[in-house]
Amino acid sequence: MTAQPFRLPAGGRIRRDEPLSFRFDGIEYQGYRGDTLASALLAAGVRRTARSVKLGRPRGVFTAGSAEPNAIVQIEAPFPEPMLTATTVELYDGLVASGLPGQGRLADEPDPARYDAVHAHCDVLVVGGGPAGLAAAAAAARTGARVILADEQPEPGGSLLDTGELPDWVARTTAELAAAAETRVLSRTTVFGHYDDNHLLAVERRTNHLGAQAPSHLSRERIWRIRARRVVLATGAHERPIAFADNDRPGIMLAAAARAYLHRYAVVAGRRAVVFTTGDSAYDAALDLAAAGVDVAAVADARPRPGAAAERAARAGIEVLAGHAVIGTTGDRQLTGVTVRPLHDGEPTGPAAPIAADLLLVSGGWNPALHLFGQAGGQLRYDPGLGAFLPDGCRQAVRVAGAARGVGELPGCLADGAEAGRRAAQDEGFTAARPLPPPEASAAPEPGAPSVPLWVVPGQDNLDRAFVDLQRDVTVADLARASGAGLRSVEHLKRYTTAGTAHDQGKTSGVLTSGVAARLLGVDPAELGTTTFRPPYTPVAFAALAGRNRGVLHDPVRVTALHDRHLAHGARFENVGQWKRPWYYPRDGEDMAAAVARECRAAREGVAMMDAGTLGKIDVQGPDAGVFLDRLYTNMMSTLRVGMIRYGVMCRADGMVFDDGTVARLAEDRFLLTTTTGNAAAVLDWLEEWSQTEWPELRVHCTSVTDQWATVALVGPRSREVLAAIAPQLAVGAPDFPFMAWRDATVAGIPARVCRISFSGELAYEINVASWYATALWEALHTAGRPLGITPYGTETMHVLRAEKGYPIVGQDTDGTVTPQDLGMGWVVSKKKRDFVGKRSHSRADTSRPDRKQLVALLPPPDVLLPEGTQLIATDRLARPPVPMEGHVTSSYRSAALGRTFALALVRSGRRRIGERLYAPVGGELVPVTVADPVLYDPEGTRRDG
Amino acid sequence: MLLIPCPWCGPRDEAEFGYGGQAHVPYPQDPAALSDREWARYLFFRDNPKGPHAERWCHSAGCRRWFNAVRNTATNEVLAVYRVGEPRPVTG
Amino acid sequence: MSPRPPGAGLPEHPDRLWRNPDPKRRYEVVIVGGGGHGLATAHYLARDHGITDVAVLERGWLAGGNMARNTTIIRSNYLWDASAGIYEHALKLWEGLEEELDYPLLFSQRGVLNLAHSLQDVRDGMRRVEANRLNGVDAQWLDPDQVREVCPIINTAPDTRHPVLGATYQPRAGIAKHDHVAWGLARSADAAGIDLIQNCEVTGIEVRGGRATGVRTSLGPIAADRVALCAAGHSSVLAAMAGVELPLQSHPLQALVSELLEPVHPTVVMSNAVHVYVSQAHKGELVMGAGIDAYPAYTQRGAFHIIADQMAAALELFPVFARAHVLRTWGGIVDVTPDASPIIGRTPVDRLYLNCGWGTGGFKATPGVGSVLAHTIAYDEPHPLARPFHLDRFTTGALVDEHGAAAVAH
Amino acid sequence: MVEHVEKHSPLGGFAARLAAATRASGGAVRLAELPFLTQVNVRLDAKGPAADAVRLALGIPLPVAPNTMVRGGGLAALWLGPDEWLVVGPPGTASGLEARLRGAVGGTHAAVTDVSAQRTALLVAGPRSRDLLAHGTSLDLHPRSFGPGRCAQTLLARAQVVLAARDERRPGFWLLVRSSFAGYLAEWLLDAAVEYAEPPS
Repeated sequence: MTAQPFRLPAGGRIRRDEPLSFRFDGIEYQGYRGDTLASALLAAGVRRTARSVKLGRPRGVFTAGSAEPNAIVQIEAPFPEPMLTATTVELYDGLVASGLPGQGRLADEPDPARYDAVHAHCDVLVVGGGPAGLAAAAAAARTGARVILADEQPEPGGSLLDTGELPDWVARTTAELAAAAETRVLSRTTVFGHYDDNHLLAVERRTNHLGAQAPSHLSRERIWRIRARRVVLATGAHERPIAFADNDRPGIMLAAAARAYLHRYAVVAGRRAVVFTTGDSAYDAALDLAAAGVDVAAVADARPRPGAAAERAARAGIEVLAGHAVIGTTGDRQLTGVTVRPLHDGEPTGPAAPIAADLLLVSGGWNPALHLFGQAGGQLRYDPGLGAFLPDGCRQAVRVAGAARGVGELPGCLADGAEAGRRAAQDEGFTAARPLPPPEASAAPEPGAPSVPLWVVPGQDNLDRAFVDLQRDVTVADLARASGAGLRSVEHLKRYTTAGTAHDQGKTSGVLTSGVAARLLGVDPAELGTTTFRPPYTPVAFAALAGRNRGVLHDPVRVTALHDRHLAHGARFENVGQWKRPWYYPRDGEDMAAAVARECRAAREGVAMMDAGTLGKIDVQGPDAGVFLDRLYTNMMSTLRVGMIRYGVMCRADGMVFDDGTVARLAEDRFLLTTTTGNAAAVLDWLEEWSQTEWPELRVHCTSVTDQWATVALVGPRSREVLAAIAPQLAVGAPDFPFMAWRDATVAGIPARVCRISFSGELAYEINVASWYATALWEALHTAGRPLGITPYGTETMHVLRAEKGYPIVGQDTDGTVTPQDLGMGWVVSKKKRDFVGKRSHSRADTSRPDRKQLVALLPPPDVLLPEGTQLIATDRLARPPVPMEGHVTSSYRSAALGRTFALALVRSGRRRIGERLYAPVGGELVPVTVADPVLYDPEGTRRDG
Repeated sequence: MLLIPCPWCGPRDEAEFGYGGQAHVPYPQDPAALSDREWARYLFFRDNPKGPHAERWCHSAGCRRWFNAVRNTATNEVLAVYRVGEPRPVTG
Repeated sequence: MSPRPPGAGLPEHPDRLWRNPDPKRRYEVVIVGGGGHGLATAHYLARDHGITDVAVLERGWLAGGNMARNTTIIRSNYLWDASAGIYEHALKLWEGLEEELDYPLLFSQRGVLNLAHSLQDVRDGMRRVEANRLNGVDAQWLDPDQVREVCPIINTAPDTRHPVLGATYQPRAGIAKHDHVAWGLARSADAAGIDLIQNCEVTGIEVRGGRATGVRTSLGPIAADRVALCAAGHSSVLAAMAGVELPLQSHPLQALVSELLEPVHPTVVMSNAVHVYVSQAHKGELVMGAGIDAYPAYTQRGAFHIIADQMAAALELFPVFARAHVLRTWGGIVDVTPDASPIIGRTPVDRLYLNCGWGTGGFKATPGVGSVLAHTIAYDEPHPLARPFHLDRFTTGALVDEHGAAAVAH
Repeated sequence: MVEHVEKHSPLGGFAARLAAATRASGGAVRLAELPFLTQVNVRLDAKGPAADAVRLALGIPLPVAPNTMVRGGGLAALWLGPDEWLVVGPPGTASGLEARLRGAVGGTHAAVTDVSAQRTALLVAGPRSRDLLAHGTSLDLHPRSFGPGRCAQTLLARAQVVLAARDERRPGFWLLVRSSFAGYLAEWLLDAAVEYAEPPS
């Protein structure tokens, strides 16, 4: 059994029946369930937890909570985690940790733990489970309002557990909250962000305290996304250090922290203590420690007349040195002595006196914890009496209660919290039948003496060892140097010195920095202000924020109804937007080029089939549908006859191509549009936007039917035979079923809409069926086509086939800077229509330039495949940069049908340059290419009728 | 995460909405009659105030309705929502 | 035994940065906005043109805007000639800036990877690499194995949701310490006699006979022969004071840092497709940028879900980041133009000069902007590199469309 | 007409896993696909004569209160927007329902669109169903704000859904999701349900 020499034999909230073993800096220790790593280390007598970041000075535990600047540790096991505060790590069996000088270490393997998020809603969210927060939550809960109480500690109670006060009230109130039907108490939950419209983010540490015993099916940490109608911030206050020489040694800690170690963990942080204070609260710590057997050598109180609290201490036999300050300390690895000196009118007078001590408690006043309040948009005002910033107005429905708004006494905090909770619920229409009674009276509060802000102990030489920010090793001297450099703003001072930028984000140092800086600059702290509070309040793990949006859940994968078929055919997939589309279907031993060549041949020479189900489909209905489409497509749609289909292009108002697709007229007042795969949602939004916001007088309704219909493209000179075989009632001959017509038919026993559309130049049909029949259709086509060698093909073959015909792909051959005219599609731009969206832009000076980049084909040497993206230049020698560029390759393929490679490109004045030679820098060589008409295959269009 | 009051569905999380730019910028009656400069104003120039801003939103993951809102760009407070075609309300 | 503490080796700031003068009643040049661009313009007015009768007016604290809030990425691998021109000009200046300012800028040319996750990303990346090379910008295309060689912690497994199919790589790109840059420029300008006036808000711009003659400020009127606006997200409001309308929208752009971590990330990685931009700064913190919020706002804070989405994307790319912690998040306000390229040059008001619309590109352009705008002010004639960025392009349609062409921001 | 052709529902391949998750939770959550429901999208003027005609034809009104659902006669009419509803009926009744609706609206400006295969439906029920869904939706599902008869178009995780509260005392929801997103959503639900699995005893 390892010794715990600083553990008291009784008391505290630890579970002495659950001893735990852990290692720190390579040494084995023991503690108890209920300990933090810090309390267990203090119990074991470990004073030095780490060295400081810049100067390498030894440092020890300074606080008892999340404001800790010193005791930063690396968790080594059970799984590495960097930079946690020992003061918040709950002890568990098998914990292995080490003190950190500044940089944490990430695991080099993936984190196996689960993380998740949950949305929550409430009438009243209370942040902080101390006296004010507990009272607020209880008062609100009694009204029947939906209440959430979030508290960062393992159990509610807050400072009451630090001080040991009102234990019965804490237990009773906690039990009442636990029993309240509409109330949820979230312990181990830190509210770290307060965003607009009372959206607050909290992280709950659910299983970490169980160590290796944590159940793997539960999330380790959970992000609560809380939408609260009303918020009560009962976030308490942070005790403030004081700047004096060597104020950083292990053994120096905030007074309230020492009291917390005593009451929560039955740990005394030293044997012989000195207290240095500017207010009353530290006397309670001194008295409690003395009662626990610590030799409290003296209380140095900077105030000349400390008042009743001092008298109480004196009565208990503690020497009170009124009007004294600590001006220095001794001790190498840990504190061995404290030097005090009298002050008179704020100046040191008289001799310095050394006092032997291994513990120095410091209390420089209290800073309300207003981080969330500030994040919420709350304004702060400086209170010169408290030397602290207090909440002022806030535009959100937020109340601040208790110590967080400067209430110092416990009864005041309780009453303030209860009132805030009651009123928050009342504002939402909830009132209590039985209001919360005040807790049984503790000792009547004694008349306190006001605290006096003290930033820097005056009259010291060693200001380069008087620390303001312990974690960043920033001293008073550093701040003095910064102000001497000309810096006047607190932001500049902090950035110059890095004060407040460390792991603790200045929780203990922020106001002290402002106070010291104000003194240096000779201004009021109110004038200097504080830096902006930014989320998160305490650091939050990336993995917690990412939650379950990982792996297959990271971004939805959309699949068509034929996905299983593609898997069965051995498809390789391409991501297109959120869709998985078959890219190509390699057979045994085939590489991509071979598979694509085979698929292309099937489409050009026999029959092939493709899943075209990802194309967007929009059903547009209404008497004005034709007029509506006329305004959005560049060409005329209202003249389309029922039963027929037209290709169309849409432009944005800036005249650039936005999308293309087909429009089928189903009835006089009904059209079916297709969009590109990636733009389906955007096009529907586009239609709705114009319909709802610009032309509400047009009677038209748009409905997405993208997922309703499965679409299979049946392509190739023998496609008609396959279709005829499975659609015996359909007249499939060219005269009866012309190009760009559609027919309703029964195909393979399934109600279908068959469209004669071709994106390959071959005879082709697109067969649409309700998506739950997709598999049946696919199988029927496959079976019927098998004698003809029907071949499934993917997007790559589709791209080759269309490129051979010079058909552009929006998003590949266009990039948001290309007009229909640039694509050589002047024919799709109506000259007759008075207007369509984008038309006006086409006549702008730059948009109507004749030397714009235009879509052409390129013929490189027949066996050279130009990489897509290759730039083109006019000369056969590379000049010094910048080299003028003539255009770039947008698409590039090997063509089985052409027996050569080819490319599509956007080339300056391209159409006028057909036949010209350009050069393509490829891998250090200049490849000569010939500009050609983009339609390389079957320019006469003879093949589309089979 | 703002809470945006859809005129139809009530308050919903910002993630359900699409931002649609400044409100009350109608498509010109006759674009062909505009100079290039006037057309450019319609295409590209929008108010960018620090303060109340009348703007269009679409409840795209909800009822898919477009509506207008006056939002304070300095605080993100939504001061009013109103339907397309209605005039901008007076906000405090 | 104990490792060298991080930050111990970082250089100290000089003991003297700038005076805090009261403003004179008139100057030859008044620069509105004491951010990186305003300070750089002051520096280059003095250095290149000998113009030192200059005041930089800052309504808050120097470099307290986006200069204090960016992810410090520096690169010049932009697609279009105009963009590559000005950013490469900036990068060349960066390469000599530390020496020139005699200030430790922690400029670290650790390279930038722009990841491709789809076949179209690959095409766009190749296109940009080839264009960069012809424009004299160092650029390479890396396959996934080469990506891992540059940055071993990237998950390049082919079965991830957004697999890494390759990346463009600019070895000369990198990062610098933003405050040091601003203060180095400020110190230089101050040393040249230029007045840096803080807490001085411009409330009006004097225009007489179509010509800018000065500004009204919270510290009184200040006359000037020439007025230059370098106010980023607040440019709309300022330009309107002179009757100049700008096609700008101001949006929050969020960023965050982790705690200090042992070095794991040797370069800069940007993934436009999933909105992740990450580097590891000198002290060891991971610095990450997210996408911009969709709607305009001046809140200097973005929405939380953007951060959450960014973390999910980051962990897909960098699984080892799982238990790193977000220490601090913040938002800048970026002024974005319709084509995501800046506006630089003269305005319809004589002797009023404009520099805005840098969107997410402002920091990396800092010295380039300074030199180009100083030239424009000095000669009352746009610098050749600034010409394509004239306000008139929105009328002619000659946009420099960096987002339309799927180039990457930040 | 097409009875002999086999239909495949978007989540047919998930049936066993959904059932297993239900079992593992000990009934805390119940997950199942409700395939092939008839769904017809209706757009019309809620104040016009077509609305009355539809009420007569269906036997239930198209609800005018946003985000509510009316049930009756084996049908459910869900409010999707001020002029948009989804009428849901039993499998195999699409052509009849579409014809009835078309007949009812007659020549008025209205749109009737069969979207039965556009989305599939999931049942999410059980005492923890609200908690399960709260992992992914920002809607307040508390009975005070989303009680029986409420419905909403919203986001669940990263998918758009139509969510409807079953009009029964026990908590339960219908979830309509686009067919192409159904696999993603099923994976998401299954993963969310891991939390509610009873630990092996």
